[in-house]
Amino acid sequence: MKKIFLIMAMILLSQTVLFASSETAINAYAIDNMFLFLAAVLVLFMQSGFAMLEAGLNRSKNVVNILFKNFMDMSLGVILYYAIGYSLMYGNSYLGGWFGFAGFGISSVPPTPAAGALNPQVDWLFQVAFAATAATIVSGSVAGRMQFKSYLIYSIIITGLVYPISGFWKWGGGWLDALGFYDFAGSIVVHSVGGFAGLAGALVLGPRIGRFSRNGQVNAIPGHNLALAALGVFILWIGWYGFNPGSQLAITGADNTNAVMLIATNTTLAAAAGAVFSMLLAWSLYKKPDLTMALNGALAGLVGITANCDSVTNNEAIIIGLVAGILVVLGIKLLDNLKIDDPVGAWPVHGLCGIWGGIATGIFGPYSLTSQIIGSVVIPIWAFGTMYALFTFLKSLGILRVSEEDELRGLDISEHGEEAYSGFQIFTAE
Amino acid sequence: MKKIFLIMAMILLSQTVLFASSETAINAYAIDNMFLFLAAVLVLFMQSGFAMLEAGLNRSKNVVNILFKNFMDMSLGVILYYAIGYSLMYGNSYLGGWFGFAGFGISSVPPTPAAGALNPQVDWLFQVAFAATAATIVSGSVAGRMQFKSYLIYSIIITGLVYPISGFWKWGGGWLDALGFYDFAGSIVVHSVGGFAGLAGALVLGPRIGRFSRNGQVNAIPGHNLALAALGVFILWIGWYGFNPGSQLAITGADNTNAVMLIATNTTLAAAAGAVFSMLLAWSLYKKPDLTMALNGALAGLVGITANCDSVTNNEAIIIGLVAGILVVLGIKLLDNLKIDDPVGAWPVHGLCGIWGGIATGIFGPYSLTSQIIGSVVIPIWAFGTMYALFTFLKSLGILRVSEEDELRGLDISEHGEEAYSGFQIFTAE
Amino acid sequence: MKKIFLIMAMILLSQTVLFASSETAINAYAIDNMFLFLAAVLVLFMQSGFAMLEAGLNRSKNVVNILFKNFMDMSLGVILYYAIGYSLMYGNSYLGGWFGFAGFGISSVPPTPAAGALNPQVDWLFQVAFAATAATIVSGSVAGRMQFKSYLIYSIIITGLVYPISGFWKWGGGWLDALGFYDFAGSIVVHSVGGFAGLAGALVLGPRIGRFSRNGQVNAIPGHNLALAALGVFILWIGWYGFNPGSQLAITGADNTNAVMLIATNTTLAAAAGAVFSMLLAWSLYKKPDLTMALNGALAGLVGITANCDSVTNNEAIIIGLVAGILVVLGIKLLDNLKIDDPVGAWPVHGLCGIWGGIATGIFGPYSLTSQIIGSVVIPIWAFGTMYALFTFLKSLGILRVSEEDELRGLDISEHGEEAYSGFQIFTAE
Amino acid sequence: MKLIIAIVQPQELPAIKEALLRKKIHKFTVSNVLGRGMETPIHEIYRGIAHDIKLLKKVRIEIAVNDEYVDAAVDAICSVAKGVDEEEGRGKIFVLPIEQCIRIRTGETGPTAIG
Amino acid sequence: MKLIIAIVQPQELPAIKEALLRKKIHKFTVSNVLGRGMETPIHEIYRGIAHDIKLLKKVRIEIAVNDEYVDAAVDAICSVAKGVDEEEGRGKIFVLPIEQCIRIRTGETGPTAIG
Amino acid sequence: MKLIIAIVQPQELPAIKEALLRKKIHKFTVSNVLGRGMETPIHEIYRGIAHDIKLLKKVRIEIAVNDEYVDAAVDAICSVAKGVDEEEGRGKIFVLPIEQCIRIRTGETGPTAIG
Ligand SMILES: Nc1ncnc2c1ncn2[C@@H]1O[C@H](COP(=O)(O)OP(=O)(O)O)[C@@H](O)[C@H]1O
Ligand SMILES: Nc1ncnc2c1ncn2[C@@H]1O[C@H](COP(=O)(O)OP(=O)(O)O)[C@@H](O)[C@H]1O
Ligand SMILES: Nc1ncnc2c1ncn2[C@@H]1O[C@H](COP(=O)(O)OP(=O)(O)O)[C@@H](O)[C@H]1O
Repeated sequence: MKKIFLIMAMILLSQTVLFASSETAINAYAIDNMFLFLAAVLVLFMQSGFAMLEAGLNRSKNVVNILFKNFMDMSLGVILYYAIGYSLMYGNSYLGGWFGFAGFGISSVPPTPAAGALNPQVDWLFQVAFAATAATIVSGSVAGRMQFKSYLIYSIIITGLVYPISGFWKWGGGWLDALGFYDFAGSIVVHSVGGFAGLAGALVLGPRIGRFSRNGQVNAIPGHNLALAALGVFILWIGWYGFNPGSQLAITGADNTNAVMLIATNTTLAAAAGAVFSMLLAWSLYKKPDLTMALNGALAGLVGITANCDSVTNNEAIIIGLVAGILVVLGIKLLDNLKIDDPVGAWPVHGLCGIWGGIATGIFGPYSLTSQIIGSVVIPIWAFGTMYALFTFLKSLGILRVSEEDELRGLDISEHGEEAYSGFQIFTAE
Repeated sequence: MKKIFLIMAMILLSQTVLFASSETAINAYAIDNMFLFLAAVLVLFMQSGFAMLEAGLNRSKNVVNILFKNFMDMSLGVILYYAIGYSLMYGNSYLGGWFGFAGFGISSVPPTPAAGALNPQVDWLFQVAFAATAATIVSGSVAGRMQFKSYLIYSIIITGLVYPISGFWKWGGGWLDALGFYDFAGSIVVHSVGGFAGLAGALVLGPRIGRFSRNGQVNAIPGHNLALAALGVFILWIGWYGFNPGSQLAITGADNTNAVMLIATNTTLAAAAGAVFSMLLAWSLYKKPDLTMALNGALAGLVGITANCDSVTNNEAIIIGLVAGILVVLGIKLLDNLKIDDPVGAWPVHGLCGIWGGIATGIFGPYSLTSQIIGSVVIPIWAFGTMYALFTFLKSLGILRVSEEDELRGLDISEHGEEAYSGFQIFTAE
Repeated sequence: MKKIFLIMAMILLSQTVLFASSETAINAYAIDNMFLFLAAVLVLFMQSGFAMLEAGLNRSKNVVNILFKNFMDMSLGVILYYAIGYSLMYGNSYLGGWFGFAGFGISSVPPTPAAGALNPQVDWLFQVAFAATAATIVSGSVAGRMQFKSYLIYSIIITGLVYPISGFWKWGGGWLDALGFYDFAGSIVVHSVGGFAGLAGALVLGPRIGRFSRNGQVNAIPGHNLALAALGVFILWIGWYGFNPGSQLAITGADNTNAVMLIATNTTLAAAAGAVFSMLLAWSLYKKPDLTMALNGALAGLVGITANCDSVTNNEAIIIGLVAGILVVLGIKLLDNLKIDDPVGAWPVHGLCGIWGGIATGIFGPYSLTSQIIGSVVIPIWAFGTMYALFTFLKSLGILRVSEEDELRGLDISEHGEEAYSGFQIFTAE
Repeated sequence: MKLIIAIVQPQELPAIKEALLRKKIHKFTVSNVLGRGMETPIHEIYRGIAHDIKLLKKVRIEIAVNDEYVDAAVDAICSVAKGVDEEEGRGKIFVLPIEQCIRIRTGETGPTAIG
Repeated sequence: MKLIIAIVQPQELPAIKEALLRKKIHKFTVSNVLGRGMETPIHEIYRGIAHDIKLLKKVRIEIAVNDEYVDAAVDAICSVAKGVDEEEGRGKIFVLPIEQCIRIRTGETGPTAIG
Repeated sequence: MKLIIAIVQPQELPAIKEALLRKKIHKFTVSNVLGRGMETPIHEIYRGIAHDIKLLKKVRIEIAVNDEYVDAAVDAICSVAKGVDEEEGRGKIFVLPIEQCIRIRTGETGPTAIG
């Protein structure tokens, strides 16, 4: 009797224990998925940051056009990445890790609840926010002169094909991953793709009218609203707390928790160092502290730390940000010297500092510098090459660039028949 | 001896187990309440989205007025919903489920900590954010011509009485709930209430001067700052990740976790589909891609998916968004044809697509189409009817609309003696 | 045999139990650190709120300058608070609790995972956001006339030295803490420090040209963009959900969960009451509802509730906000009467209502009124005194204020050679 | 040839444009100005400080016409811009002599270049 | 009747307004213009590119007066707008003949309509 | 002394400035105006409602010159502002007499004050 009682008690007890244990797993499942969900929301918020930054750094006559491009990068991006992109990026590996595929849409089968198990719905949400980021970086580089419909074609192709394919190479478990290349949150996989696609666009399109005089002089085309531009950078900085910490993909388990916190602080330190040192360099070069340089410097620091925020110390994060802040100032100068017109500095920020982030991972982190260099060269080449081809093709169709008259009048009127600041008196001449 | 030892050990052990189990419950309590708290913050953030959107879509001479109305919807809404609204909405049922009441203020007695148990303080916070949303939708419809003090009276009445009463019918467990009507996060309970209250306002007030010419011509009164308008929509989209996912009210437990993630993705897909398809329809109708239409399209998709985001598939979410995107373009046209002046399109977005959301829940979800139709008709009628009466009453007192001179000069100067853009040269004529 | 079996089973079982228990602790660790991380992100978001508010309330010719100052408060603040500030504020106590120190940088040693245990990385992140807040409050008070490089010196000193030292007195466990002074989230420790430092700046700098006529007349210098100003306040309100609830520093454990929810609701109620009652008072005094007063009123309510949001009831929160809303209107009047030019009202909002918050904690909360008064007097004196000395020193070096010509032309051109609204036609005269 | 400069209330511009068109005057140039005349100033309040805006928003219309059109133009403007009640601040019209007029596109000069 | 067009530095407008009022000249029209004269250009830098703003912000004041007021108006403007140091860019005054002046409100014409 | 008022297309301003400088005309004043002439209106759509913007953005250049410079100034403007194709909307130039000119800085008057 007593033994039976004891045994029954023990069975009951062990079930309670198991129950408690699985309840703990269920809690962990809730936490991790909530964490990724909130991170995705923060990354999606970056879209408004890009929109404000790029709008602010361009002329008022092109504001509707830029906002619209950003908005469509997000909207079309969602549709395309849902239909095909996600599957290409995280599908089964084919062709020796150069290509992935896993059907259309998103799985609706939730995993067994456990710490670190991610519901595919939220995983997609997080990933689509990254895809939209890569796409929208370009809108700044091609601002003020590209036809809207061509931009939509570009946007569809980058989120549906180009970004997912190179994304697969690393994050989908493709050949670059096998090679030991490391890119924690996407200095290379996301930012350099956007930055180099933008460079291709800027090159194929050519500069805006008046940006470079025939006599070789470089002219400024100042942004029309630096309050919006600053707001954009503040928002991007905030959104990066989803971008980098979220890329840990889980927060339960002490290692994950600690990693997320380190990542958040490293991200902050790199951004601040980028802002401060790009300000100082520009100040010493041009004798005045230039807000737009400091803003770009913060972004440069953020891009630089993205690949390695989980694998460097706080002091190294400051160094990485500092170098990025200097690189971005030099990169802007370089483009001017090469007579390439990148209105918002997308290449210096995302392209150049993206590569710096990839290589810094090899310098400061525990990763092979060789693999880092390979990845940091191959992916930019892929993005640049495919996009150069696409822009050239669109150009050959005659639908890439607007007419000179339309450009002078502004894309808002010529492409959309809608002005951003109706009623405001805006200098049409200077 | 040994048995006693064994039994004592087992008692100890079982207490540890219970302790572990209750610790798990305490964790779950923390998670769920934190989840709702963060969702409430996101929904409150929507207030700034509405403010920016509505300000941006109106003339610069009315910006202070609109911002002030939105700000007071939030501030007065908090006070009123605290004093009385919350109690009316979630009180004990009277009059056969047509009316609820539970005293004044918010309970400060926390529940027994457990998964899904909500502290009344955070429950109120989440709910008040919804009330403020319903209220602030109207400010766009009545923009540019309503007296500020009348608007405050309206705002007090909608958050203190009208919204809570119909809210009770469904979410407080009233008669519509008993009928089987389903509205997950408020396509009907929140958005259609705002949209139809706004329609009542637009009708009783009449159009702004110059909106419709005597010869029947429809004139555009373009928004003064589309950058702000776009920012507003980006923020609203982000805020919706509190609105819809938060309405699950809990995230622990695998079912809740999975539901939240599905909801977030469906919300995203519907918004994107709404944006893309309203752009395409407007493009084909008017030959130019119109940014404000695409922005409204995204909101339309968000409103449409609100009632059913937990009960449809990803593909259905896209369809719901797509239809909403088309409806909003047609709804704007319809109002123009009927010579109703709704400056920001609050009725097409929140009223019409709110109803679409309610009915789509019956079409795609597992809910009775009849109940859905009843609910989707009765609540809009309630909001429209009570508000039409209120606006008519205010009109009879002669305090509804500003004088013609004040309207031409702009409400900022006439009502507030304060201009939004001091120093900017603004075209006073076109 | 059986007994051995039983005992072994029990050992296994107990290990499972311990394991479950420690898994629960690990979950709690994840939750609490995630909570603080998200709170830190919300507080950092406040930086953009300050930037928009202060930019909006000043003339367009000083916008770049203000944005830049805010941006550097954040960037330099991060670097300085990393290098030295954090250690001064949360170090070991010296000199009888008047001074703390703990080396440079942040510890990278994570704690044993448990509920309430905080990773030092995230603790720093949360704290640095507060330091940047204190610093950036001042930028509004000194707007329109201070040299940029002097501002950077100020910014370095407040985040590196002044704020951490008085912060240590209370939050680092120094002498004010020992005295029983209570300041939950920083009405005194953060806001009054910023507000009184700003007052010192405004006094030493003197008013902007034209603010007070020689005949004693007070002139308005209206803000150039009230849409931005309103956006700023909306963002600040949202950010305060990190500031106050986050200061609980943990959310797991029913007491913490309940406290966070109460804090969030009290914060909301005080903000709303501040907005409504400052609007009403200004309306009755000046016959028109003034948006900027209502905006300041909400901030006043938020500042007032910051010290005591965890220790008062909902109704008391409304009273605290109401009083703050009245104080801010009177404080603005007072400064005008004293001919002190505080362009954004930083002292009435953060200084005066900060003190009100500190004292209200003694009136409504369970804390000694005497201790509250001591703390609420000593810390403002510290901030005012040190900063008055610093500004006077900078003045004696001749680098405090820009030349009259530069001020008239605007700091954007004279200090940065960059205009915020390139292309917009702005009235250079009125 | 005369240059007619009319300074009017902004809200009257649409009606004036129509009135001019009815008189077959199709070409003119408009700019935004601030005017100080007899009109009551706008009373504004910013953070508790009252201040009067005495330079009020006006619209300035420049119309170059041949001599025989002067009266028609002046009448057209006066008829609509004078308002119903005789409130102050309705504005002024100044007529200045033009010595020469050139159509940039063709180089045409004199009276035929004006329209 | 004469039309006085003065182009001055923006920051001097308040003083000029007062000086005019002291001379009993109460009515004028102001607009924002960009001027190019002898003044040193503003040197701006945007993202590392120096550019000079040579069209500087000025204010244009139009005052229609009867002949006997011309000197008073010109003196009033010159007295305050000339600045202390003889810096360049203080501006110009042009006096043009007006042939006719009409007060829109009343239809009044000629010298009595101007004030 | 003459006052040359030229109303031109905004995008031509840089070229006009250069052309004037080449003719040694260094001083002028520029403002933004809206013009209605023969040019095709801009067609805009806002939320499904088509509306034509008929008042198009133009730039107004005022140049006060001594009589012997009038032709040079007019030629300079015409040469660049007339555009390649003879499209409508290229603008007009009006020449008005100036009776007096004063340099505010020095009080100098007459022809020498103008430049
Ligand atoms: N003598 C003047 N010189 C220049 N502008 C004038 C003059 N008189 C009137 N104005 C312009 O006309 C506007 C209206 O003039 P006002 O005298 O108020 O009208 P009214 O004659 O109807 O009272 C003024 O705001 C100003 O811009
Ligand atoms: N001949 C002119 N025609 C038109 N505007 C002129 C002329 N001369 C001067 N101005 C205007 O006056 C402003 C100041 O002229 P400037 O010659 O620099 O002054 P100063 O004579 O004191 O050196 C110029 O920016 C321009 O707007
Ligand atoms: N008679 C006029 N009076 C005032 N402004 C005129 C006149 N004629 C032309 N303009 C200005 O010149 C601009 C161009 O004139 P338009 O007649 O279209 O040029 P074009 O002669 O080349 O066809 C107009 O938009 C208007 O601003």
